Amino acid sequence: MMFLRRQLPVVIAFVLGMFTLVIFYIPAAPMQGIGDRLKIFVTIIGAFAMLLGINSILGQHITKIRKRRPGYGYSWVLILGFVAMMIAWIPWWSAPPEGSAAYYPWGGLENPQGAFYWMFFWILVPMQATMFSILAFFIASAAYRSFRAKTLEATVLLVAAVIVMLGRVPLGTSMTSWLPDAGFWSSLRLETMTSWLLNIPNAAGFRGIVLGVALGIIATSVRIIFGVEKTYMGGGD
Amino acid sequence: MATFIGTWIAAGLTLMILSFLYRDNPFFRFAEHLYVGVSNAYIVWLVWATIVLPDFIGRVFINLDPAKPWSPDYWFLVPGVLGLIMLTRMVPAIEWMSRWALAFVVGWGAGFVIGPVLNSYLLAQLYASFPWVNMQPYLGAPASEYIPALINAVILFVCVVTVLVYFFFSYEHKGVIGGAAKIGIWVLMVAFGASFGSTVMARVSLFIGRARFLVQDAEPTGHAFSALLTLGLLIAIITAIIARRRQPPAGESEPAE
Amino acid sequence: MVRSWERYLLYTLIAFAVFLPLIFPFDVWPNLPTREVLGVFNTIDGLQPGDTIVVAVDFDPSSEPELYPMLLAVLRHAFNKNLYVIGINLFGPAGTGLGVKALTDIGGEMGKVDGEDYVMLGFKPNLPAVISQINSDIKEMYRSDANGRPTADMPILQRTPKLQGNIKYMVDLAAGETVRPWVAYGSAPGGYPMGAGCTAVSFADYFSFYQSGQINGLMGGLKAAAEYEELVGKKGAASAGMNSQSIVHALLVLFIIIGNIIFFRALSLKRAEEGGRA
Amino acid sequence: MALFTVALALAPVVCIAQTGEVAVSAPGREPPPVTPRVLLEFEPPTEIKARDLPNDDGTSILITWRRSPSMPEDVRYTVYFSDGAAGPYKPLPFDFRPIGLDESIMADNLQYFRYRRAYRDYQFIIIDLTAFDAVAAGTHERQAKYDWGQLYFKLGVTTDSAVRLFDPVLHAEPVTQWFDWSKFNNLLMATVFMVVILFFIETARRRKFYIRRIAGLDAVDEAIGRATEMGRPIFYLCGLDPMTTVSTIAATNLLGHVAKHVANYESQIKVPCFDPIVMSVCQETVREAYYEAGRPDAYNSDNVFFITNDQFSYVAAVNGMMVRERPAANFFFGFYYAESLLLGEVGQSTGAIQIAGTDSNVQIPFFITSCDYVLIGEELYAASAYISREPKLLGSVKASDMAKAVIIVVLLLGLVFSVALLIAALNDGGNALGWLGEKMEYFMQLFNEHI
Repeated sequence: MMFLRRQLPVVIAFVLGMFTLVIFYIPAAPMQGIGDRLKIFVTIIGAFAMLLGINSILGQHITKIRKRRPGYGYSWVLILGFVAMMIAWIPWWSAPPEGSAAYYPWGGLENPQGAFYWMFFWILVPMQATMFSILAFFIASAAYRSFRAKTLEATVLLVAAVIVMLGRVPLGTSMTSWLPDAGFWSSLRLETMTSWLLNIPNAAGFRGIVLGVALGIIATSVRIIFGVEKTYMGGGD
Repeated sequence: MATFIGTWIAAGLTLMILSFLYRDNPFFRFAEHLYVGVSNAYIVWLVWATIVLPDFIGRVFINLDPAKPWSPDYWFLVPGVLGLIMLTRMVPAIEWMSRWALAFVVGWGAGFVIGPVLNSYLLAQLYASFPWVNMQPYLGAPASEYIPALINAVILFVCVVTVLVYFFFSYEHKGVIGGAAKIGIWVLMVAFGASFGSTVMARVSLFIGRARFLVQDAEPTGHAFSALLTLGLLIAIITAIIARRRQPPAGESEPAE
Repeated sequence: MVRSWERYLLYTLIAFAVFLPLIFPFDVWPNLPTREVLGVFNTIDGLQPGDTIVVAVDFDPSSEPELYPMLLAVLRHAFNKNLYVIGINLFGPAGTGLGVKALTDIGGEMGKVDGEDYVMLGFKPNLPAVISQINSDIKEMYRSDANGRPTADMPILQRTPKLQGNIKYMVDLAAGETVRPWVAYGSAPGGYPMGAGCTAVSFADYFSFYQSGQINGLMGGLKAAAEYEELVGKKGAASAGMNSQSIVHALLVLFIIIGNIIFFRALSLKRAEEGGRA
Repeated sequence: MALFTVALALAPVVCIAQTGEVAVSAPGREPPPVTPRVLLEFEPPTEIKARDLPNDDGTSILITWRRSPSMPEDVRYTVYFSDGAAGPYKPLPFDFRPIGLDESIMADNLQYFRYRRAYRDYQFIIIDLTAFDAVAAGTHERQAKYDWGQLYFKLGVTTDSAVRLFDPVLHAEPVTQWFDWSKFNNLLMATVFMVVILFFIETARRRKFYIRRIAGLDAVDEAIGRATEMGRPIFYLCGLDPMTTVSTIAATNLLGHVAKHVANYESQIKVPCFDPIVMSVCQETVREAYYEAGRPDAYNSDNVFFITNDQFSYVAAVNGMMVRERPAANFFFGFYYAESLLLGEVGQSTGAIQIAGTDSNVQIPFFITSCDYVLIGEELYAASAYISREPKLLGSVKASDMAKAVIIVVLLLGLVFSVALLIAALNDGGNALGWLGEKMEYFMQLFNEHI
């Protein structure tokens, strides 16, 4: 029993990890075939796991409604939204369009006349885009609040951000368009400075981070394969 | 008709979510909960239509494309069974079984990343930092191109090394290491600043897109009404500011830096 | 320390800076075309009437503001040059609708016929497989187009049964990571040149492909869309947006400067006070 | 005109070409009486050879040759094939793009060739033999499968209308490889690093390594204490990536320790999750932390919950909760996308102490501007080692440091070599430093993606 609970997962992770690691170096077709197949296996398992999540969120809100916790009315909104979209997925009132891919028996996004499509485009998409667009305001307040030249580092951050912000819009570049576009003075044009900043220090900074992150990724993977790291199973050792 | 209703619902939901900029309010909470509900249903569909149906059911149970010969591939029952094992999480008594499926996924992921990460994160990045490699296109170029390129290649090199030194954890940042780490943190700050600046553009254009939807695309009543709506919203915001200025918020802590 | 009214003032000003130029458009600042955008423009401009290009609509509504104007400008340019256009979406199911809309709108405007001068192929999952398949046979992969019509005897696909050898250029308008697979499985084995458009966020990332010449043009964000509109000579949503964009950026810089002035004044006052005490 | 050329060259037609050295590639057209002068005057390439393509799955062959010194415009290399050694030689039955006279240089394609400076003068063409099978399967007339052993090739040069083929006849048997030698440097590094990591983890079990203090981590305790005083919850986010990624594993590692502190302080922790698997792992981690702290009664499984797998509805929900519940502290560890700023700014506006840690490069700036402390990139991984002092984590950090030291040494060597090569190149261009220079270049090539 203890074996099934504790050791077997470690064995599975070791076998799978070692195998996928090794076939990276083997170009032969049979090995690559198994590798490709494993990739699909993993996505399928992940798809099943999605049910866990749906179970959690619905359960949580149903409990909220049952116990009449404050704001349980909104939980109704959530559940009704979910149910409505699920019902819209099955458009028994309209046949799938002629010649549409045969393997979608019900109406999802492939059916532009369906209710699912309508809900997607007029409810989900606007809200998604709006949540995204709120970023414009938050990025502004973040910049205003924290771009203070308190320390040398903060000043460097601030100056780089201001140059790039101006260098990417016509208003900014027209501020320095009186400088010649060749020779030494051209390097003071905002667009030239922007491009230099993005290409040299920006690239180098991120390269440094990436090198470290790569080492961290490999270290963690090695720990998982050799069963040293078991956090993913929940709990410590 | 569907478009007409849709436009107005979309415009309404847009304003409801934007109202969050002022503060949390019932409109936003309504939109938020609707959004979560609808998006969960969308995810269910997406997973079904792009993974479960074509990759699982279509390989084991049903021929989805009758025009082609097909025979079931029973190997794909393995992920199906593991997926069901994953669902034992819902049953506390046999919850531990789900670890097998987890170990499968995580073990696969661990083995899969090592090779590609070494290749494209480590080796390729390392190689591209050697000045000789970066100078290849400029060999034989006139001095006016050669010298700036050389300076850039050297700066790039120094930046990469100093950032690496910053990420040294075994030594205290003192002396030479401390100095290099100091330069490293400046380089990082330049990188973050530049990245911040270029992202501002992306984010602002998203709001421009939404604004365009409200001002120009909200057919069929067209510009006039939506412009009115927009102005109304702006007036509401200003009023709110003035109102908040007059009476200091009671019991609410001011956002501190 | 930022008080909430400052935050609201900033928000209101940004809202005005975005809305007003959209309601009252004007045209003051020239948007100079950059080398990267010219790469795409010149390639399409150099094609002969009757050539076919592929435009991949690899984005969904969440990045529509940046990439849709780009798509419109590229299509307008292509139809102006009497090129045939094959649209395709391999990013997500939601992008197909955008492609259909853009092709129908611009195609209709220019008097082009769906199925003859252009076609929009729908979404299919598993990008590498789809790309390498349509490189050698489109109709095998796509039995029907995005509108559900059979592709078997569609004139444009009769003329262009596959991408390899038949198309002269391919532009990938990508919100995600689709440029890499298009380079690896599409343009490199198929032997056709390729350009890319992307959001301003991933712009810096794709520079590596541009520098290595794997893509011969790169359009990043709204600015590039506006440049392309200007190059095509028909200003649209992106050019209108660039005014807002310019003002917001300038506003932000102004706010940062003001914030710093306030900060340093407060600092010097405090120092003076402390100095006085001592 | 140039486009017409391409069209002709790419025309997917099989036609019986005229036997002999000159063949026509346009279908149904009489061969031109005179081969264009450019082709006749073209100085043939030398050392034309065919062999199996190394490091592949046994489906392709490789043709290499030394570049011809003549470089007329509009002339490109092409390949003709035949079903038997005797000929006749025909254009390839599938699309094949003729390559230019300065394309496809061996020295630029290190995934196939070991680096040699001389390879700057050699070109190559890869022929994928499975394409023959695809053609055979696709056309009804020629049902016979091409026998790979009977395929013979000739290299030629072509203009838009004519072709000139060169001897010798080329033939090679493709061989399936069981090891990709171009990834040898990768394998070597992976193995060495693996051993080093396991060694340091073993060592760390016996003695603790020193790790420098990481700014921001002291603030974690402070934040938890503050939450207890204020009687408000703590929000802990594990990022948006699935359980397979390092950042999420590091985040759950840290969660265990934060949760233990929270249990000791009798405060409350809320973990809204984006991924169902991460959720179940977090549930177990938090529960175990409460057990270890001796307060299993205080654990409430409803506090670790799933929201949705959609990015912005997740943010909308978390932001809503932040504004309503006004947490005293927010911890954002793990991998984030565009939502980082939304989370950070809203949390900031509610007055919470915020500590973030992410290895998502693009999002770090936004956390820097909106959070009180940020763990940049690798600091996130090191942080869990610093807090927990667990041998497995300490050992990994130490091993990574070793690797970084090696990388810096390699980079510095590369700098020295680069300077030497660059100075030498000022005088004699391509052949800098001769034999020694080639060794130096080879050293740098060792760290290319492919060797």
